[in-house]
Amino acid sequence: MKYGVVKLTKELLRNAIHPVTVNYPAKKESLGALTEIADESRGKHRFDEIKCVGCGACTIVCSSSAITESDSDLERTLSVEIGRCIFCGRCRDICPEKGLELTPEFEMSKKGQSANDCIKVEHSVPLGTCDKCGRTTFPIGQIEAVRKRVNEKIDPANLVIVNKDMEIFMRYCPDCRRTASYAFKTHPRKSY
Amino acid sequence: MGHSEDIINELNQRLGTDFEFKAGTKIYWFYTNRERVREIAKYLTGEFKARLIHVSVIDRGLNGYEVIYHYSLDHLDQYVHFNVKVQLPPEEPEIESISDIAPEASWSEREMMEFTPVRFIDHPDPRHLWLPYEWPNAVESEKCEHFVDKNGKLPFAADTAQKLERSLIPLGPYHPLLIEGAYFRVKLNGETITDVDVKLGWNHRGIMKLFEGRSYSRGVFLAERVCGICNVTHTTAYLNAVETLGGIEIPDRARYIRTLMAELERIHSHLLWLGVAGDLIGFKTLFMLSLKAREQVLDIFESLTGSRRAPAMNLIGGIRKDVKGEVITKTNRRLQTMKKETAKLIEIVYNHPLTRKRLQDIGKLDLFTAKNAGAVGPTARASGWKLDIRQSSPYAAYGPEYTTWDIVTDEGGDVWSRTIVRLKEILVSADILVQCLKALDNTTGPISIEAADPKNFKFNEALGKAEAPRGELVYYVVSDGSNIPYSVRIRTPSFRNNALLPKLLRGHTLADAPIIIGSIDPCYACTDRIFTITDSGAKKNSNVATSSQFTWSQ
Amino acid sequence: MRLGLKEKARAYSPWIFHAHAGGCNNCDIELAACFAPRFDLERMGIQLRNNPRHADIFLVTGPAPKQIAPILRRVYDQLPNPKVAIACGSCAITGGVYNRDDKKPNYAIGGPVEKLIPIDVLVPGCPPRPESIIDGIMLALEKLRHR
Amino acid sequence: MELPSTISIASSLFLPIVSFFLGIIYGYEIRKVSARLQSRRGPWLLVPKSLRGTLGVTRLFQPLYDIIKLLCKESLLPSTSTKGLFRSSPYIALICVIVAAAFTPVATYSHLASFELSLVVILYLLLGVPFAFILGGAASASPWGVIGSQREAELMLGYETPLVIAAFSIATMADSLSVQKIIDVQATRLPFLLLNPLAAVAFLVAIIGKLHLKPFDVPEAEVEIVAGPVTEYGGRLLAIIEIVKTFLIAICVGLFIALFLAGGLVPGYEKLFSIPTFLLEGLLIVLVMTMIHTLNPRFRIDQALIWYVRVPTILAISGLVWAYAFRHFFPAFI
Repeated sequence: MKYGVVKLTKELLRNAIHPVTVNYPAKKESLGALTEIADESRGKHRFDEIKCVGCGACTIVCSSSAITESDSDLERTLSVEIGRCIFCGRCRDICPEKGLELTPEFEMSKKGQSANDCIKVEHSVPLGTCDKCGRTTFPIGQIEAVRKRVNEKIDPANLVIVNKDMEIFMRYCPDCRRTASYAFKTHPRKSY
Repeated sequence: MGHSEDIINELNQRLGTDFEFKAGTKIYWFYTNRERVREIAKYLTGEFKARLIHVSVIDRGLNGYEVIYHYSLDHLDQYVHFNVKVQLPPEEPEIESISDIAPEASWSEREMMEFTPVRFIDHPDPRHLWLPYEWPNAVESEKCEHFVDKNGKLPFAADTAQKLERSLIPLGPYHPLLIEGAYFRVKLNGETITDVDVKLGWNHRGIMKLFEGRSYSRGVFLAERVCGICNVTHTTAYLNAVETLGGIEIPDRARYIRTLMAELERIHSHLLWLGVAGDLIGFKTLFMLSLKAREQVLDIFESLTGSRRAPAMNLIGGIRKDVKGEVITKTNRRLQTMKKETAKLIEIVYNHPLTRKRLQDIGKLDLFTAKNAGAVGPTARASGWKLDIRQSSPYAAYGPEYTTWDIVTDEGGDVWSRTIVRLKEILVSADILVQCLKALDNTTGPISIEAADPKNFKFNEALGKAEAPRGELVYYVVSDGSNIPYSVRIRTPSFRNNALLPKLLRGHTLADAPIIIGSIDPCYACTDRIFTITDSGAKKNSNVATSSQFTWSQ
Repeated sequence: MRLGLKEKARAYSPWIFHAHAGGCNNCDIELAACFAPRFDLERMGIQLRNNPRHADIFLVTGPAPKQIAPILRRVYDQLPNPKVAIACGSCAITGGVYNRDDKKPNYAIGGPVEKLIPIDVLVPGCPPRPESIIDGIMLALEKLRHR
Repeated sequence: MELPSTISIASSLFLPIVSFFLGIIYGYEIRKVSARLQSRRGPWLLVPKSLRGTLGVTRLFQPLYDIIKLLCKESLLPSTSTKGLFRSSPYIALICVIVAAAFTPVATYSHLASFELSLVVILYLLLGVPFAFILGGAASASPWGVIGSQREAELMLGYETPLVIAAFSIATMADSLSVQKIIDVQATRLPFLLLNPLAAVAFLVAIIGKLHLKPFDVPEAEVEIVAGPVTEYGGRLLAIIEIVKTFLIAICVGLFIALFLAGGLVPGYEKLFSIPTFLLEGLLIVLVMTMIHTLNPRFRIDQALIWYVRVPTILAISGLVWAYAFRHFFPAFI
């Protein structure tokens, strides 16, 4: 029975020589104490300026509705509300262009009175405009990405005609495409 | 002929009911009328020793209410569950209570009475369990006067003794005993506890309602946030239900990794419990040592998923990230360190004279009471009841074809036994982990398969179970073919064990109260999930949810 | 900037009261980890006090369900001045996963915490890692000094 | 006893200040050592450079900062309390410990300690502290305060008996009730730690109870009764209580050294040399107490009381018997 106390004493004396406390503040090379052990961390978001095309896939899967998209005159803004995010990393998994990553930056505290003071990670992508009516359509990058993917996957025999169709599809907004479909020869009934 | 079919035949002969048989899952649903519910309850709990795991009520709108009694018979044959369904008309939603036959139904029925207009007649204690007593629909009963003063408000610190020889002590909602909010009203005679009443609901977040507004795949992350300590088990139980709905068989690798995460979580939870229990008997050093050992588990979590807590590993149809290569060796090494530190801890706890003195012979729970009141998890196993969902209805990789292990039980039934059971379970879990890692090294294949479209789901309701570190966790998911669940019901282990607390506490001193309450490892984040039904058929309840008189802000 | 002994002492010995206002417990166990050996907060002189009357920093976790909301306010009032409040975790800041959006609020949530008590520091994360919590407490100290 | 001179008045005013700072160092040691034993770092001796703007250079005076901070805070009075008693009881305790500190020799230096009944005075004044706490706890009208006071009273029954008996067994051996005389007796011969170890152990265990260290921190058991008698105190009043506790550590340790270790005097050396020995012995005793503090969980109140009756009281009584026997058999030695 008393053996436990002896054992504990030994253990405690051993502990006294080797405290396991990590340094604070951590050295900047190894952000956080342990992040080097994980190959994927789940910290602050970062949009890749080049890769992110602004498709908004991340806004759909977000479980806590932390990622929102908003279109202004010339650009679409994706914003991550860090104060709402649950850091599940689903947005990173789902991103088709791998344009969103979670960095090992965990220290995101801020002084402030309300959720509006919390950090927001924002990324804007330019929106294309309709050649006919001048309204904004899709993010330019998304159009390019779709074109690239279609080109990769399509049967080379149809490549020319599909590209020609796509050219038209992507230059105009959905409304103009519908109203002027005969002019563009994209009407579904054009073959009749 | 399987064992389960014998039971069905016998039931058919005795009661003459029609069964809706679901192949493969061994879960039976049958309809009956409300007059026969008590008879069936008596028969099933008496003759077959069935456990009533939950009573849930589904609001079917104009079609009335569906009361479902979930009976578990998995001690007779794996996976066997009987679900007795009763259809109640919307204009007269009343049914007789069965809590005198099966005492474990008591809290479930209270829960359902609170949130649906269904009334269980002759319920022994029809007060609110979660919602404040002064909210609408609060039942007037004699016991209420202990709680509500003239203005209908809950008295807190200003409690005064009702009789001079006894003092009333409020433990909670903010009390260092538990981090979380729980309200125990303790009647003291000197320092001896004579009576306890429990009020829950300080952590009521309306989670089951939230489930009804999210797609199945987004629901996984909500299930993870029901409880922070057993989040993997919550997602596993939820996915067990959803995958049964869709008829999805997940690949072997996914099974192993799910088990890996769940067992890591069990170790983490038990080590945390040991630390907290140490703190509850004033042993700060034990708290520090066990949290130090726990960091190893969190390191493993981080190296596997990228997050210390809330791994978010499970998805419908499998898992998100593979575990292979170098990580396995590293995990093995960390596991060895953890095991070594845990062995030291166990030796210290076993041999320290004072821990034994503080833990032994308090909070006794004998086997009969445990079975009667429906204890689950380590609390039940410490009373000598061999009850473990991982063995009785295996999920993930717990089946005998994947891993081999034994249930830990102890005969004592006191706090000391519960400590021993938890400590031994750490070692058993570590053993399962080693087996899983070995299997992961040897198997190949995909880690997840395509999830089925909710339109093509095979069934429209399913029961998902998992063994959380605290005990049996039940998810009941109802689908209506759309991409969001029609209804989700959750029965958490702490919900069951909390109902035992008044029994355990009576007769002990106030100094023992923290460790006895701590010994069942209560988790109020689990217990206080809950939903409400806002539906045309449930006018009264939508009142509860939206009533403007309950704006508490400022 | 010269600081008086009074201001210094405030920043040197902050005592934390941890108020659990609902939530899933993850933040709470990460806070416990902050006081455990690996992220020992006591090296900065910080202590966890379970008594609101002794504390300087009010650390709230959770989305503040309606039942706990008035009690949270009441406990906050019991802290003697000067005091600062930290909202720890995403659900304390906005309601997180429990609040679908601001237009369609959850019936059971009386929060987020900013509606109930004045907040000084926000610590996002679900759960915030111990490093993050320590960082938040450091920011709170700067505020506490000048209260 | 001669009339008090200017020096003696000055020293009796100066001694409490010294005791207070000693208490702060001891308080830091308890926190640091227990942290190290739990494989933590504990309050930094040297704060890392990047944090010095916020946290200062060292945390050595951590208990002092706590006290200063609390002194600058607002005090809340519970509306249900008996206000006069609630407010005054910390000050009663403070007066008790300041006077007791003036009587307790720090490294053999104390003019008041040579007063013939100084040991009795110190023991009486130390008894005043728990009494003041009990009064304050009961006056706060909080259930935790009341239960805490009740436990404090019960525990006091436990530890005061061995404390007093052990002290008097030493007085018996030294044939005096003056602390100074007891020190002088030991200076020429062996310290009483060696001559009467039973009483020493009993005394040490009793002061652990008095200082509310584990396993005897029953009145302040955090998870059970929040903070016991001091639950409702905050701000300045809590600061006073912290000051009292700081004094209490220094007095108890100082008394132990005076009674059992000759106040730091080493035979054959100068009186001045006793200062470093006194400090060293003080730190050692606190180290031992901290070890016991970290090694044990908390007793339940009934277990604590029974244990106090069963072990230290018996030890103290046998120490007393031993003292009489010693005097009888070795009259020349005393």
